[in-house]
Amino acid sequence: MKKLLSAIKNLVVGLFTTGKHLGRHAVTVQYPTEKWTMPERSRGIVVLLSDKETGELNCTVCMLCMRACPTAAIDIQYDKDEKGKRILKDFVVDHGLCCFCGLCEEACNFAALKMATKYEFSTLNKEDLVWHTDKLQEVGRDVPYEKPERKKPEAKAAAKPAVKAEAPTEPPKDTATAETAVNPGKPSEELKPLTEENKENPGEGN
Amino acid sequence: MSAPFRTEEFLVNMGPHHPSTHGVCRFLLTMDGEVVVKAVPYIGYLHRALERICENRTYHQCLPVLDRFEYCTSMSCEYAFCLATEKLAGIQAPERAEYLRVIMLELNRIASHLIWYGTTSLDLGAVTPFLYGFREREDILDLFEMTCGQRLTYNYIRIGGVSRDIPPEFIPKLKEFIEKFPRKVDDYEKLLTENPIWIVRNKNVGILSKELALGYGVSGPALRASGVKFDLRRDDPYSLYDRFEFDIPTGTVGDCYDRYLVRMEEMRQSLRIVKQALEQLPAGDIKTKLPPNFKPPKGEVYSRIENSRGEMGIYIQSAGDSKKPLRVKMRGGSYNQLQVMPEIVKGGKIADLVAVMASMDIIMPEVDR
Amino acid sequence: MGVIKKLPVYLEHFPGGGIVATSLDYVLSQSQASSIWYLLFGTACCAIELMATGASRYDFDRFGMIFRASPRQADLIIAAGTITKKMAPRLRLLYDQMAQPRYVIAMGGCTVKGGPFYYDSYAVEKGIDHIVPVDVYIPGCPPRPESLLEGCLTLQKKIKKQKIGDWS
Amino acid sequence: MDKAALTKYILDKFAGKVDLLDTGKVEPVFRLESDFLLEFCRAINSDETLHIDFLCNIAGVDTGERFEVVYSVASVKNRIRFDFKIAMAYENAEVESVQSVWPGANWHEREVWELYGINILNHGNLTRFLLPDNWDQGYPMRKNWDAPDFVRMPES
Amino acid sequence: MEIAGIFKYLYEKLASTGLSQAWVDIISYSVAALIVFGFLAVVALFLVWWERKISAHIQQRFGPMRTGWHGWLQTIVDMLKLIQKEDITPATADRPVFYWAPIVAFVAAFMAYVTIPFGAGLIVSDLNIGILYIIAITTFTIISLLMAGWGSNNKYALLGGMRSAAQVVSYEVPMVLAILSVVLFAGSLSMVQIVESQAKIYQWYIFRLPFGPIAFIIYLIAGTAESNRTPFDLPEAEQELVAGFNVEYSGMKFAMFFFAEFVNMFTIAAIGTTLFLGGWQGPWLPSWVWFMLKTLALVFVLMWFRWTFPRLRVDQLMEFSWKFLLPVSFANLIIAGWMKYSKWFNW
Repeated sequence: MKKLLSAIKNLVVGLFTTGKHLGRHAVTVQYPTEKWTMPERSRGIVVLLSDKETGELNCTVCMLCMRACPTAAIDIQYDKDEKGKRILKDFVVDHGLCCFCGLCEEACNFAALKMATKYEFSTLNKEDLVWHTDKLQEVGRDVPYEKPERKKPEAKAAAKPAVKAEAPTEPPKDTATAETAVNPGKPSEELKPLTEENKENPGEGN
Repeated sequence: MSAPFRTEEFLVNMGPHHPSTHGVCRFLLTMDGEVVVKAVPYIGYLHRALERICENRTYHQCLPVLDRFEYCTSMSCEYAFCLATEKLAGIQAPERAEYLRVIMLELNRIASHLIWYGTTSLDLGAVTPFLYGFREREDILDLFEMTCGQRLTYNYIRIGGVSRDIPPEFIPKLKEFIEKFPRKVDDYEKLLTENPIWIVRNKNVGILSKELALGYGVSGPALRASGVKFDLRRDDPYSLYDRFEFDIPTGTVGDCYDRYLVRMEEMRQSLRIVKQALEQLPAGDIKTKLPPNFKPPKGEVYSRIENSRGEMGIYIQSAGDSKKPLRVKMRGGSYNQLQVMPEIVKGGKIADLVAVMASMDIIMPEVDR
Repeated sequence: MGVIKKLPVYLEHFPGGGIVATSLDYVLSQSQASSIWYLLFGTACCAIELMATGASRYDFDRFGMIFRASPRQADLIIAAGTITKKMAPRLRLLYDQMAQPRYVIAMGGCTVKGGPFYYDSYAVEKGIDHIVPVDVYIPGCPPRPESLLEGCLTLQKKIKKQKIGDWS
Repeated sequence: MDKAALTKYILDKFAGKVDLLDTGKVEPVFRLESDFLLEFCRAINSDETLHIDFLCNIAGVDTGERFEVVYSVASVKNRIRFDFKIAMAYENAEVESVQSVWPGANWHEREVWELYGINILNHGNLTRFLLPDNWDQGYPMRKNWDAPDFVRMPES
Repeated sequence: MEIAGIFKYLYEKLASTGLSQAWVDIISYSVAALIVFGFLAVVALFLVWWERKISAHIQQRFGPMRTGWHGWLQTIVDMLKLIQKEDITPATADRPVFYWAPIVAFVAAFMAYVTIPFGAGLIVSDLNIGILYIIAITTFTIISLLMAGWGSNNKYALLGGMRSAAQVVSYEVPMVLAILSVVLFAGSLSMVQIVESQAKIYQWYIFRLPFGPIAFIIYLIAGTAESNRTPFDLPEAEQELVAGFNVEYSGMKFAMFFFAEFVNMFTIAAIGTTLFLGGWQGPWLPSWVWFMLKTLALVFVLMWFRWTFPRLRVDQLMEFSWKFLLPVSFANLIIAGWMKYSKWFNW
């Protein structure tokens, strides 16, 4: 009999606990109308930062971010001008590969690349997720960032040997990567997306 | 006299897509009416070849891959890998980094237990605890997002320390969480612990004996529920766990109800550890400098830590001359617990299979890697 | 269902039929958009974010989206998580079992193009659009619950623009 | 029982058959012949001072010139942990199954067989379980393995 | 009451037009049926929306918000969407059984409302065996569940169908005994007499200690099991049997099952009000408002159960009914009989 009474008591206590929440106001953030204020370190979409006044990119094509990326989502093409200085031709981030880990942001010591706190980029077709320089720059236009204090002479010197120490051991690979960078391991036939019309006979998977 | 009543067993395929199989695990059940005669688990639906990927990544690039090894407690996967590499290379993380790691690990254990609490009650029919559990988990995820920027795959712990220091508004928010959380756990307990339906559904269901558990390599809350007082944080202390005092809850019979009680108590103990770690948090830098092309010396190490689902072990073998590991083998707690499932589910009902699967807290990334 | 598809054709013959047809289009596509029932299909880390979106803070139910366990009653698959080669035929099987006006959201990098498992993995499908026709792609690994909700809003916009006649 | 005492105890218990490797950074790593494996496992499991009752992990390794199967074991009772491995050449690599000592080894060995092709003697249930059922492209974890759609990450 | 008056006026008007008596009955009763069906359709749509809102607010979130103010259009939109869905019949299904199952469920759900008094005089036909008819009809839903389980030729559906048949049968007996103890005091089976015997508030059967509250609790538990709701919602247990008997149903057929479930819940609550809470009795407000208030209160309790309790296993469910609920309801009936004999309540 005692067990029965305690059973009923606990059932009622359970009911009371849920009933208690009936009166409390909801914790829901109604997404489209009220948006959650994102903490500033939140890793959203990779964007290229540009200088406020001059508006041109901070990127000095040092290729550190491309080397740091665990999924090779960043793909940089550049060509050399007469003084051997690299000029950025195209900076591609493929969001189908990127794993939003932020290693590129840590590798870049010129504050050229940042994970912005933006996240609203769903698209209807796959190609929109491969972002090129202009889209990256335009999305990153209003992203606040603090420029690392450039101690001009010795920072340059420090950066130079580091890069130079980098360069001698790496140049054969670098040039090698330049070619392969064009199509980093793209499989031979591009997987054709199944659109509405050929839904009946789905292309045979690889 | 008519022929004896002949029942014929039939096969039911609790397929890879099933609400209660926590991701993608398939059971082929031989059923006699409601009673499960034989359960054969089929796995491999989430096998993403993580070990092969890690063999072609440098040690720093392995971390995001390890995050996805066990996504409910990514912090402990990163920490296991970094602990193994630090043992290999003989690096010691600074004091403050070690404290931050302990705080993050224990918060992540509470978040993982909250996922378990939600899915267990969902699998046994009570929907509301799922929502309450996830409401508290959102507060923990805010803390994580404040420090490392992601909600689930943090990539926060680095080899030799931690990637970033905690922002100024982290500590007040954490204090507020520490003060609020015990009351919430009491709320959860009121909802389920003495609920007669919950007791009837969980008591003496899926009993895992001590020998069977040790034989099959089951570890963590499932092993402690069977009465073995074995917790890696106490018996093979890594990091700073010998500086905090917390007790290890153990069960007696080893049935679903004991596993439930052990995990609920563990949530409180983890909170105690976080509180003590927060008080003793020293100042200091958060990362030891590593050479740019970090190459650990030749050797092999198997480091294991106490994850929310049992012992998580990372075995690394490095060839000494390359900056990529020669072999990374990951061992999750759920791997052995799924192996022992057919033994303890035999003879029970299909509803018991669901109850045992939920109480063992098996999730598939650890099993399939 | 067949009858409804031919309705606009019949209505054209009546004098005011055109207006009725377009307003009918509006009502039907509006109702289709604001009550999508999604299939409980989650494989990897995105499944945890899918559960978090269903929980109290982000609440799928506000959009009228409840989770259905059986593919017959669902009209949206949110492919949340890595689709491995062993799981691909299952995904195709589930997609075929769904009733006709059905949609697919590819959530997370793994379903767009293989995500972190594109290189060096022998067991992961590189994106799911050669298995099932995908309507909305959501980047992120895993995408925040807000970006999942934003993806659902994009899907709703796409459904609202649909006419009755053009589902296949 | 710390590392040195453990090493000394095991070395003089299994005099000639077990030799210590220097690659173990934290816990001792031993090397033994494949035919001595089952006897060694039964001995350490029944030995009172060791009482190894917990098999943590069995890892197959392809070191480029040979196969290795690494066993990580531990004792719950008296907090001992160490590894031991068996090295074997590429051709007809095979290993005894230790299921009789620790039933938990079943799936670990099955995985080693499926991904590396190291044959496990009298295992009982050597069937495919991680890779798709219609998988016919060999043993994917070997270093020399390749497949048409297997894309390696570009060396950057 | 005024609506009953219209019904009578329509009846005389028809009779005066000289049609044969049979035709007059058919037309008037079909009009009454249409009125009840329309009213219940609206009530069911409201209940679906109400359940989603209550479950949301219990879980501290907002239910449907975007279709109309606070989502009141949501159920209508759901129905509109379900109409557009493709209607799949599995190839291996047992075609006629599969086709008729939802229709049987739909019809069975509405047949119980013949003798339920919505207000003073607001009753389709006051049979003198009212409650007996209702009990007979409510067991009709088992047939639809079995047909659905067998028809869709799917192991999960079959398991779900078998479970629901066993569950409803075994909870039918305690429910009937609880109702019997009330009928014992009311002295008649007709629903209107039962309600009239509870004229004053202290005469409500729920307050007639000691057998009243026990009978009410037994009735409520058996009622939850009857309408397959938690903690007895075994047939469509998402976690175990994917979607129970309605695994194979999509589109309009599924909508019928979904609709029938909510109408069943409303029936259970309506009978509970009539038997234990004094039907439409109540001061000041018009009678049908009282009826609706009490029924919605009972429906709220049923919903509250759903969002709090976990689910029972099948054998525990059977054991609870046969080994616990049945003896208690027998004892309760004996107490009621003794009290009736000893004229405990002779007012």
